Order: sequence, then structure tokens, then C-alpha cells
Amino acid sequence: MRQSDFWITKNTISIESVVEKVVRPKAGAIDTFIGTVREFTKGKRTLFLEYQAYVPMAEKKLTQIGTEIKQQWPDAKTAIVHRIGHLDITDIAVVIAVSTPHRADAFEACRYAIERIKEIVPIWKKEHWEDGTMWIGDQKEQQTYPGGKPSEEDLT
Amino acid sequence: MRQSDFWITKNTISIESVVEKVVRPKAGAIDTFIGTVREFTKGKRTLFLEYQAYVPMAEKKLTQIGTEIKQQWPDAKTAIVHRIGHLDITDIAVVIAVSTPHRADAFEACRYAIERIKEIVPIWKKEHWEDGTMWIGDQKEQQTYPGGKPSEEDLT
Amino acid sequence: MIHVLLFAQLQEAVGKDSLELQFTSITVSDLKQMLKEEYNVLSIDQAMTAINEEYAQGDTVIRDGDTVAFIPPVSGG
Amino acid sequence: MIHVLLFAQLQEAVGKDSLELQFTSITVSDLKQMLKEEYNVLSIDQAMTAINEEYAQGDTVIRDGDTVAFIPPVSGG
Repeated sequence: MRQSDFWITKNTISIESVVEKVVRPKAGAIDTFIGTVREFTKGKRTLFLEYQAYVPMAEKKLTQIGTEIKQQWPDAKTAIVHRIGHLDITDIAVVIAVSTPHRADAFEACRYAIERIKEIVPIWKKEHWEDGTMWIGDQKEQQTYPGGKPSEEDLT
Repeated sequence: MRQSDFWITKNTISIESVVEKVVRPKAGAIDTFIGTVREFTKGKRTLFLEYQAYVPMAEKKLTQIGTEIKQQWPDAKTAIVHRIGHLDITDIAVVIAVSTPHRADAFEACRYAIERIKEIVPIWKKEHWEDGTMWIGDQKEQQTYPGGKPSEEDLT
Repeated sequence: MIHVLLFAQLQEAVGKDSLELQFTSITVSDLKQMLKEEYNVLSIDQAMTAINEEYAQGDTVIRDGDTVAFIPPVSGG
Repeated sequence: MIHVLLFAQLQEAVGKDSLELQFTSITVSDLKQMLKEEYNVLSIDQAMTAINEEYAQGDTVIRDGDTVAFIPPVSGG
């Protein structure tokens, strides 16, 4: 079994392998978020996707998200895996699992994790549509960063 | 593969078998809730649990929850399985999976499903503690039903 | 004949998981009262009632052939 | 020597995934300006910058031996 609870992979993600990292006697609730490749976005048809990551930094930032969750929800345990490379429609791109003693925290912390992934983890998606390709950025629909940097709040 | 998306089982639950029922090209987000057997509740140590269900009605009520979700989130697809019988610490008692095009709906609908399970699905948990046993009721900490019935709102 | 199903603590209190009762019709409330007295199961007051797998109110009439289930506060999940 | 890593659209615009530059020290802003002119990659203005795998501000000084990554708006998940 892999050492870390936060990793990038080129292979198919097994949901069970992520969940088993957070199962424990203290926890009664596990929330998982699974991101899959959607065929249509705003009417455009996706044929497949390509994910690229700055792998060592991405794993560091996923780990940081786990630390942030621990600070906000001390009883939580988190595991996150993100896939890179070629992904087809319905393939799993990301799995997040958070276990907590009670369910409200699991839902909130898991939601927090996916939002943070979209803010700080260096992973990029290239859409391959029927009529062309494009690197997608800025999924959170934030403004661009005038100074070429996110605010302190975004990063810490 | 089993026909229904809502079922009661005496066997170990495979998370993947529930998730695969809601994976589809339209969906980009899947939220799953996994309920596991917790060892300590308010300082009391659980040795194991026993779940009992009124099986045909429980499956009907799980199906109803799926219908309720479809009404509130028309793009959602839901699958729910609940285990009964003897469960040990960390065993999975319930898995809910909801897929939607966008993630906010998946989180909300999945949360809705687990709350509704605790309101209307005829499943009971018997705690086997170190120092005795008890059928647990009223997890939602609602009042008892003076007329021996929940309100219309709870049931429809 | 009315088929009665009992679960969880009610099942243990009565010592059976089902009963067959010779009524042609009775309201939910009256049946509860009858069982409470007959088996001394006070906790039936906290139970919901389902007739043929659908929740029913106290004034609903149960008829010959119906299956009635008494449903203590649930604790699934 | 400064090691520069490029990803996504920046990688395609420059035509390389990394560069080795002969600076002993330069600020993030100056390096961006230099690359923008040299490779005509306007979109570097939208990129965040990481030095040795941690996000850095525009006035941070990059030193000999550092690894600098330009990070276009991310789209994981």
C-alpha cells in the first residue's frame, strides 16, 4: 500500500483504495467526491481530456489541503488522488475521501477540498472537443491575478 | 448486475458497485456518503452492531428518496444500498451515490439522502456495547410522534 | 385476518416478529391500544405504523388481508 | 543557473517544457517580463509563479539553483 494519502497517478483510480485510507474506528461518516469526465459543457461536446500536473508540487499542495482540513476539522482524516494523462468520458479524474466521527463535518470538509483543488493545485486540463482543443483555466471563474499571483488568502 | 438502484443487502457493500450505477456521460460530479460503524459514541464503546430492516418497505422508501431527489435536482441520478445483519467496527453500513452535471448539486442531494434515510426508512440499529445492548432510535433527535405518526411533511 | 409485523424493540418485547389477528377491520389507534394492553408494550406509542408498506395515520382503518407493520423510531445510516 | 518549468498553454506557446537560464539572481516580475518579450507569451501575465514548489510573489528574488515554475490558472478536479 502506498505511503502517502495524497498522490498523482497515471492509472485508473480505484475508489476503494482511497476510501480505505480514511476508514477508522473513530469515524462513522465518510464523504467522497468523485470527479468524472463530462461529455457536454455548455453545449460543447468533449471527446476526451488530457490532464497535466506539476507532479511534486501538486502532491505537496494536495497534502497541504489535508493539513488545512485537519486545522478546521481536527477529527477529520483526508485522502486525495488525482489522475493525469489521457482520460475518456466518464473516467474518474479525482477522488477525495474525508472521514469524520459525524456526518456534517465529512460533507463540509470534502466540499472544502474540491474547492481548494481548483484554487491551488497545479493541475491543468486540456479539452479535446470535436472542433478543436483548449487548455482550460480558471474554473473558479476568479479574476486573473494582476500581479501574477493569487492573494495570500488563496495560498495559505 | 442488479436491476434496482436501491437495495438492502446482508453482504459486504462494494462502493464501486454503487458508484457504477450513477456514472454517466452527463455527470461530472459524484458525491458519495459512506456510513461506517463507529467504535465510540459519547464515550460508550461499541463491540458490534446489528441492523434489522423491514426489507420490502425499506427498499421502497430508498426508492422514494431517489424520486424526491429527482424532483429537487432533475439532473441527478441516485443509488443507495444499506446493509443489515451483524456489522463490526469500521464495516460499511450504507453507501449513497449521487451524480450530477455540477458538483454543488451532488453534495446537496447526497446530504439530503442521508437525512431522509434517518427519517423514513424502516431500518433499526441494535448497539452491542461492552455493558449491554440497546435498540437505537430517533437518531435525528426529533420528538416522538404523539399520534404515533410522523407529520405529513416527514413522509411525503 | 390482519398480518402484523414487529421489529426491533417491539419484536423483542412481544417475543415474536409477527402476529395473525382475527379482525375484519380496526383503526390503527385501536390496534395499537389492543397490543399495548395485551403485550404490555408501552413503546408502541412511539412507533409509526405502515399498512401494506406505506405509512398510515392513527385513524386509518386496517382491513382484512392488510399487512400492518409497527415501526419504532428508525436508525438507519 | 535558474531552472524554469513551463506547463499547459505556456509550454505549448514556448515550445518547451523547461528552460535553463544563466542568471544568478532576478525577480519574478523581471523574469516574466523577459520571457514575455523573448517568447511572445502574453499569457504569462495570468500565470502564478512557484519557486522550489511554493507560490511566490512578483518581487521575490530567484537565485542561482532555484527551480521556477510558471503556473497558468489551474483546472484540476
